[in-house]
Amino acid sequence: MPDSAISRSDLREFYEDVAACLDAEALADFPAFFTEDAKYQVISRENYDDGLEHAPIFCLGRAMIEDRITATVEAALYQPRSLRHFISGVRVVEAGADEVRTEANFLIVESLIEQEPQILMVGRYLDRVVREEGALRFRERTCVYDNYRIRTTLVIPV
Amino acid sequence: MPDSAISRSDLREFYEDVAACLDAEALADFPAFFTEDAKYQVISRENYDDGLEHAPIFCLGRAMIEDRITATVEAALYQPRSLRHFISGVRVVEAGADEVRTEANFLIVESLIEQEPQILMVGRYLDRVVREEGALRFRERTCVYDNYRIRTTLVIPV
Amino acid sequence: MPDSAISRSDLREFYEDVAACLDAEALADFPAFFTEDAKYQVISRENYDDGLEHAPIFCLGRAMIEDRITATVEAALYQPRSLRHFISGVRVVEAGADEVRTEANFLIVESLIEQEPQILMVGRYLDRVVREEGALRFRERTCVYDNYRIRTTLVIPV
Amino acid sequence: MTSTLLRNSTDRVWPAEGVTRVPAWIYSDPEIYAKELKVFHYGKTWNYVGLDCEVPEPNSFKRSWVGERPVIVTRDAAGEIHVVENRCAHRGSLLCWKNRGQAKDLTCPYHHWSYNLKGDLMGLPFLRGAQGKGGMPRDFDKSKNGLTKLRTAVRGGSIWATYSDDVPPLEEYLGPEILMRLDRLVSRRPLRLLGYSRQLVESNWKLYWENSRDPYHATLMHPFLSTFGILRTDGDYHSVPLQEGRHEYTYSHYDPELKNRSTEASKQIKSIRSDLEMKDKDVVTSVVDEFKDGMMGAFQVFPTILVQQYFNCLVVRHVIPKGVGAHELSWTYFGYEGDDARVNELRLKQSNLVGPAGFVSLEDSEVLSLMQPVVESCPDSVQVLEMGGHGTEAQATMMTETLIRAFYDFYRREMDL
Amino acid sequence: MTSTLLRNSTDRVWPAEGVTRVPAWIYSDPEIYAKELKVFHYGKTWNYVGLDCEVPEPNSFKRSWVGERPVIVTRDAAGEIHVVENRCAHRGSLLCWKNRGQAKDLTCPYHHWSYNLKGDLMGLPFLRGAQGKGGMPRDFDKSKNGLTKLRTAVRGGSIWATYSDDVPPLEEYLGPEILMRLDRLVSRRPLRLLGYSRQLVESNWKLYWENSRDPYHATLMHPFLSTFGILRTDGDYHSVPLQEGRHEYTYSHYDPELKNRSTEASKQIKSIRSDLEMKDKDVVTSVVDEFKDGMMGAFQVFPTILVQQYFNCLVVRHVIPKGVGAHELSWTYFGYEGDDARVNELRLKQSNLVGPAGFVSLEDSEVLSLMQPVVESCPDSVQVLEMGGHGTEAQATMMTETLIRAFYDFYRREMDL
Amino acid sequence: MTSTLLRNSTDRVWPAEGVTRVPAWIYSDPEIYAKELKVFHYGKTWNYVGLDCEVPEPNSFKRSWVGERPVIVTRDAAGEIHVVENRCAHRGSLLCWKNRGQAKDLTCPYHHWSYNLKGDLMGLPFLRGAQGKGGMPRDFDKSKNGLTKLRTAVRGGSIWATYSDDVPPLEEYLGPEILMRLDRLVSRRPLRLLGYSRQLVESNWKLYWENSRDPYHATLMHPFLSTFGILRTDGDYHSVPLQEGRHEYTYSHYDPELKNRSTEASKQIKSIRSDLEMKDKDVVTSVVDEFKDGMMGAFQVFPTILVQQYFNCLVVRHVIPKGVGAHELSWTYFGYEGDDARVNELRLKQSNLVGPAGFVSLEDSEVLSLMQPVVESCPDSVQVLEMGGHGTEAQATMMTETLIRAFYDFYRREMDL
Ligand code: FES
Ligand code: FES
Ligand code: FES
Ligand SMILES: [Fe+3]
Ligand SMILES: [Fe+3]
Ligand SMILES: [Fe+3]
Repeated sequence: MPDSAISRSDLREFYEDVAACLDAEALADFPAFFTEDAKYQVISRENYDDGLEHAPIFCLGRAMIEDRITATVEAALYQPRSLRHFISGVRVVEAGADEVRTEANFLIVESLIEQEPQILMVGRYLDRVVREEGALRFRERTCVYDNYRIRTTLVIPV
Repeated sequence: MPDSAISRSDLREFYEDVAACLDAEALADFPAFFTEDAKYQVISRENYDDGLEHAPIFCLGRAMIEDRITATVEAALYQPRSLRHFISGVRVVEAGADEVRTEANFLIVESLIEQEPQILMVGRYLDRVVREEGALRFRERTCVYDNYRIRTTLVIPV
Repeated sequence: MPDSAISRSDLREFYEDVAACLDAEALADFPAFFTEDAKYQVISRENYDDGLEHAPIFCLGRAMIEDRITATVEAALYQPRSLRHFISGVRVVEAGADEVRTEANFLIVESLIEQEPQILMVGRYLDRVVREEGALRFRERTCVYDNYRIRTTLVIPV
Repeated sequence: MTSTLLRNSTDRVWPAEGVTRVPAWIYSDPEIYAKELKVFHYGKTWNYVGLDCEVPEPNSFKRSWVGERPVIVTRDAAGEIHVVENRCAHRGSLLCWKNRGQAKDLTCPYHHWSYNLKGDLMGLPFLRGAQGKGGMPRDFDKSKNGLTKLRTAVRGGSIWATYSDDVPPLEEYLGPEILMRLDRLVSRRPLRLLGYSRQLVESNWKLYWENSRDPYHATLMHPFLSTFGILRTDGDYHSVPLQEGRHEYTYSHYDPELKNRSTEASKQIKSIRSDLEMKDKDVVTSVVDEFKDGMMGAFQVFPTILVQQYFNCLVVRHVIPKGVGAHELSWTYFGYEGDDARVNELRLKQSNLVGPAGFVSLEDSEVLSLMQPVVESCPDSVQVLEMGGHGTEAQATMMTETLIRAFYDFYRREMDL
Repeated sequence: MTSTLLRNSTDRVWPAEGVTRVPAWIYSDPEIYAKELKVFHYGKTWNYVGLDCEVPEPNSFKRSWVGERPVIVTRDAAGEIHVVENRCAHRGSLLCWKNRGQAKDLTCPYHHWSYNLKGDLMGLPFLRGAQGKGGMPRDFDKSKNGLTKLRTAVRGGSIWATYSDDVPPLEEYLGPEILMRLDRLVSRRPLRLLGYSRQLVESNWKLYWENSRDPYHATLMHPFLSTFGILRTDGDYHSVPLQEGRHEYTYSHYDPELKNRSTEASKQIKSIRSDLEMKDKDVVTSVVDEFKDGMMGAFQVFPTILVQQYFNCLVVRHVIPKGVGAHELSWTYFGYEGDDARVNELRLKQSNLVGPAGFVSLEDSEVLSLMQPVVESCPDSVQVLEMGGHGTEAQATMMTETLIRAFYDFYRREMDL
Repeated sequence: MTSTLLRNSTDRVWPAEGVTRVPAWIYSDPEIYAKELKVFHYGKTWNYVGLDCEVPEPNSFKRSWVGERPVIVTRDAAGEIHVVENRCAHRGSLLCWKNRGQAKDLTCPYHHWSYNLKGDLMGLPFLRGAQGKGGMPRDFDKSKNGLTKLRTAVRGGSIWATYSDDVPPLEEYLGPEILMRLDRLVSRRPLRLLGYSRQLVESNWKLYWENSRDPYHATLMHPFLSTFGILRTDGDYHSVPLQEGRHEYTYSHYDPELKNRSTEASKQIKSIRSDLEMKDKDVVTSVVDEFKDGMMGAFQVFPTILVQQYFNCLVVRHVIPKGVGAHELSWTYFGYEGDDARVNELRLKQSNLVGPAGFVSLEDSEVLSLMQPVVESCPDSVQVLEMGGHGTEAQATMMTETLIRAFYDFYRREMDL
């Protein structure tokens, strides 16, 4: 295939690298995974299935993603936590001319002081990925979480 | 390798596609992943290790798989749920002339209304996979779940 | 790449094979995944981040790994359990001349008699992998678990 | 949950209407639950604990439960069956950690006290100490330090236990109607174990107990039954309470033509769809009428089991309370020694009908687990039981709640409510 | 948790200082919690249950809660709003399993009893039995077996319910100040639903109730507010208790210059950083002053909601108790019919401010969930409420706890503590 | 669990046999548990809270627990140690969110009240308000609004705290025998922290407390001990209760020849296997006898710790109750400043012996977590404690339960049972 093409294993590695960035709380590196006009949102399945637009995390453009990182790192207070992403089923649902529509399952396990580890979030990534300056980037990343409620707080992006 | 051969990454993608079908509750597409004479069962480790044949889901032949889908879709009542499969460790344990014996771990996380997400099932796939009409299919899929009990109900196949 | 080189997918399969060995409780086969001078430890993130050396499982050299297996198999008493590893994000963080430094996330789900399945451990592998006698082996495997406490007991290596 | 904590015994007044009403607090009040265990499971009842095919050879054992208490069912070297608490007489450690297996004796993991399969203490390490130090006092009497033994009874392939010396013998406790139905399934031929399905249902155990006495819901909530002609509300059906409501049985005759008949009653069931077919008919038809009586039925033995037969699928549902708000359903599927391959296959295939994933049972745990939070949040609400009238007599219909009324008639007497 | 079990009513003595002190046992004692539900949520209060845009067309429904009890909000064919318990009148099954949807009637999954959207029992299978067998008794009165109906009131786009016949009409219960603020947001134009965020906070519901009456913490614990100039302790601010503490409101006027001004007060806030900027100003500035009054504010209607506005982000926080040690925060975001694309985008973008991941709200659930184990382990410890003096009067500052004192003044009277 | 709820104080009668019997309800009754915390952990006892090497420099802190209450251990700028509740004096927020660290003061996340490391309130935002509005009343006395300070004592490297003014000084509370053993490990040289292992054991804390006073189980349940010659029932061993059962110690002299000797007693232990060898002997032999006394031993200081030494592995087990049915085992491993690399390596290697994955300790949590459901389901069952007779005196053997009898002798007096 042409080296511009995006293989399933390229995508898996891309997804894993993004997750590793978040697990390491290297938040400053997160916006670089997105195109400048990217949409990034974390939305409940309840809203998504019902066509409701509200999302607890809603970013139009990389600038808003950068703003959220700034707010989280510089102007937020939260207890120490460890998050681990587990990603399964990365696959291409539609390969377009300049972008591929991809999906995967995510599971985020959270560990807090004095608590047993627990599932923070579980759901699907519904994404549009492009190759830009030789690297893969999200033109859109929609994280649809299945869990009915968010336990306590959502601080780190999904 | 001959293009008839089945690589580990072919298998991983096959497993992920099957899981995606179930997570999407696209149950009508499920039987097509099996050969006509396929055996499909979901059995507790307690029974499996003890050589007991009973399995909560027990299908001999694709017809019985189709029957279960019909019963589930047309004649069953259950609360709305979201299931996500997480699959790890897909591997070939024995490559035969016309089929490969494969294994993998599965984790199914269930999200229900008003509940925190929880582990519905965890265990191993013990499968026999063949290439038929250019596609991979299960000649046998035995889902051995570790969990001592099934919480509430098992509706969607594993 | 030279066939001595270690690819990301080689590593993923290696990680999955090691996990499969543990899930099958084929403990006798475990030491062979390590070099003779290997260090193997399971340490809490609390200690690791704080530069504290104590680790609940601490093995210097393959001999100590073999000793732990002997002790576990021949001289330990514990209730029957099923463990399943889920591994995500296997990746190379540094490729050296004779070894690669690699990382991955692990999730271990435990099933016990009369209990619902639960998360036993979640965390990161921080490893140094070499190719020896044609096979991949750990020169060092440090399992850093995030969970604040170990629930009940840690019997099987991580 | 907490809303019941404020209650005191004076709040616990049964509605004036009597057995046609059930107050929701009986499903969530921890004191009521504790009293039920004391009066029922640990009181004057016979508790089902297993089948003899689960301990097939001499020197074998299996774990079971009586109420919340763990017990061990053993078959000793002489082939005799015993039931003892799974609790060491020394310091109370759980004695047996395996579900099932072979063993000549039971040795405790904590200090290695060992018991024979009858539950007698046979030995303990350092009974007399060593080098003249330690050990048990001279007057320590091994015969007084055995496991707690339950009174045990065996009927055909079924095993029963009780803490009570006063409860009448098993046969009398079961009575002729239950005996006849029990014998039909477990006493004529040696049993063969097919396996287990274990299910955790997060509802009070009585919600399941009612549900399995409730023919009214069967064809409505389990559309599969009518859709595929297994059972229909207008079919021949009998609902029979026994011993003032303690036990009960129901039965019908399988009618292969049922599916194609349309009647006044069938029209009332929205959920019937006549256009659907199973491709593999083995699951939904009587292929081998092994009992030569065309009967399909179920019966309840208070307070532990519902025994049910669909065609060749034979299964015991063991209801094990796990706190006021949950119970385990332990399904034991069995056949007979010498079953031919075809009958065995039918049993396995037809097991798709009942169990945690059963075509005609999965709705039960869905409904009941969603019902528990409702009864907990509304402890003063009442259930209405008037289908089939206000009485507790046997009725020849599915359109009745007589079996549930009869149960609460019995329940109120025993619980003094 | 267990440490509260030993307590009996005589231990429950409020500290002598009165409303300037709060004893920690009110946050962990299950009997206090049960009494709160009885006196407040199931007593003489109006409970918020939803917005009319959640049931937009005739024949639609949504689920909600009053205290711990599940209810259904319906809009019938005639467009009228009703609130009924989500509990079948027959045997108590959860009636409606979906969050929201369209339906002409409500049919119970268990035995298919069906109700109209007013909650009246319309029919039930086999009412008269079949073939002369079964069915309900002749004297069974459908009109007496409907769903439990709650007294309902609608104000603008907001829907309210109560179990009490004695509580005054909604308008009177809310009072003029709340009515004015409520109408400003929900009564002038038809509402449009933007969506939900649901959050589980593992703390007693009152810790959240105080928190949202606590301007003192706002700029200190939420550094974002001052850092990006949305709100500052030295800004214009009003804290107003209503009806002897039952309800309250707070408000300030947005001041675009605030960020750049340094004052005596701002110097006291360590967490202010003036060097930070948002790249997308839409989130932190008033772009469209849709109410033409430059006001930003919030108000509480006891015992269920806090309504808050940040710029164009309009949201109702519904506090739903889930046991003594937890509550759900159900956030409903809304706009108006005919919002243009720009305003809609602003609402969605500004939703980043408040919610489970909100820049100015995420700290609340962090602090409160860590606080609950502390109050449980120290039931006899006391909170000190002296900021802004000892009184319960309205004050024109954020540096006060007057709203919390006013609440406990009210709470003690109602709870008789 | 619920089965204990029915109990009232009159049911709580200790068996007539006295200390040779223990009733199971003490392990599951929430009121007994609440009373234990009140009488023991919050009463007249000294609670271990940590080691000074955990707060090595001035201006450092670590979190700990006294009973269920969170506390902070601090070392102030002057190097002095303090213990205060981890609960803000203002509204009760958890003050310190980190396990360990450096800090000049403690600032609460909620409203930024700040305290020095002694626990004195140093400042709070807007104490005097701003622009003449808000702030605390003039009469607000900072000196009366500090953190709750616990009475603190330091012995060698160990740190202790109590809520009691009446409990005698630490040295007196510990007594000469414990002091001698404690000093041997923590007072001769400055300590160095090796790290923690934290373990959650789902059993009542007393099951662990007994277990660590129970030499009888050691060689039986931990086959590793005898198999690799570390400890054997026929070895030299001393079991010594102190202060009418409050504390205790045990010790033995390590005997390198033990492994190869066969005796009357060793023959009684089924689990001994003489054919096994460790390839790395460092873990199972005394390489460096750093105390020059060949002693290996353990001692218990009621109600919080067991201190144990295996060769060069030095560890404090801190037992932290977490509700009636669970406890945390917090293991703190330490060495000494200036340990050479070899000794440090030995400590790390030998840590494989004890901890959540310890060769000679992992069985304890397995057995106890399986035991808790048993004692909960059988609250009226009794434990039998007759090994080594009926007395509570010191004995020179492992084959005795004298230490446990002595403990319950003490327990009954303190708990008035
Ligand atoms: S508890 Fe069973 S032998 Fe001691
Ligand atoms: S419970 Fe609703 S119809 Fe029976
Ligand atoms: S609670 Fe700590 S400062 Fe207010
Ligand atoms: Fe049913
Ligand atoms: Fe806040
Ligand atoms: Fe031990």
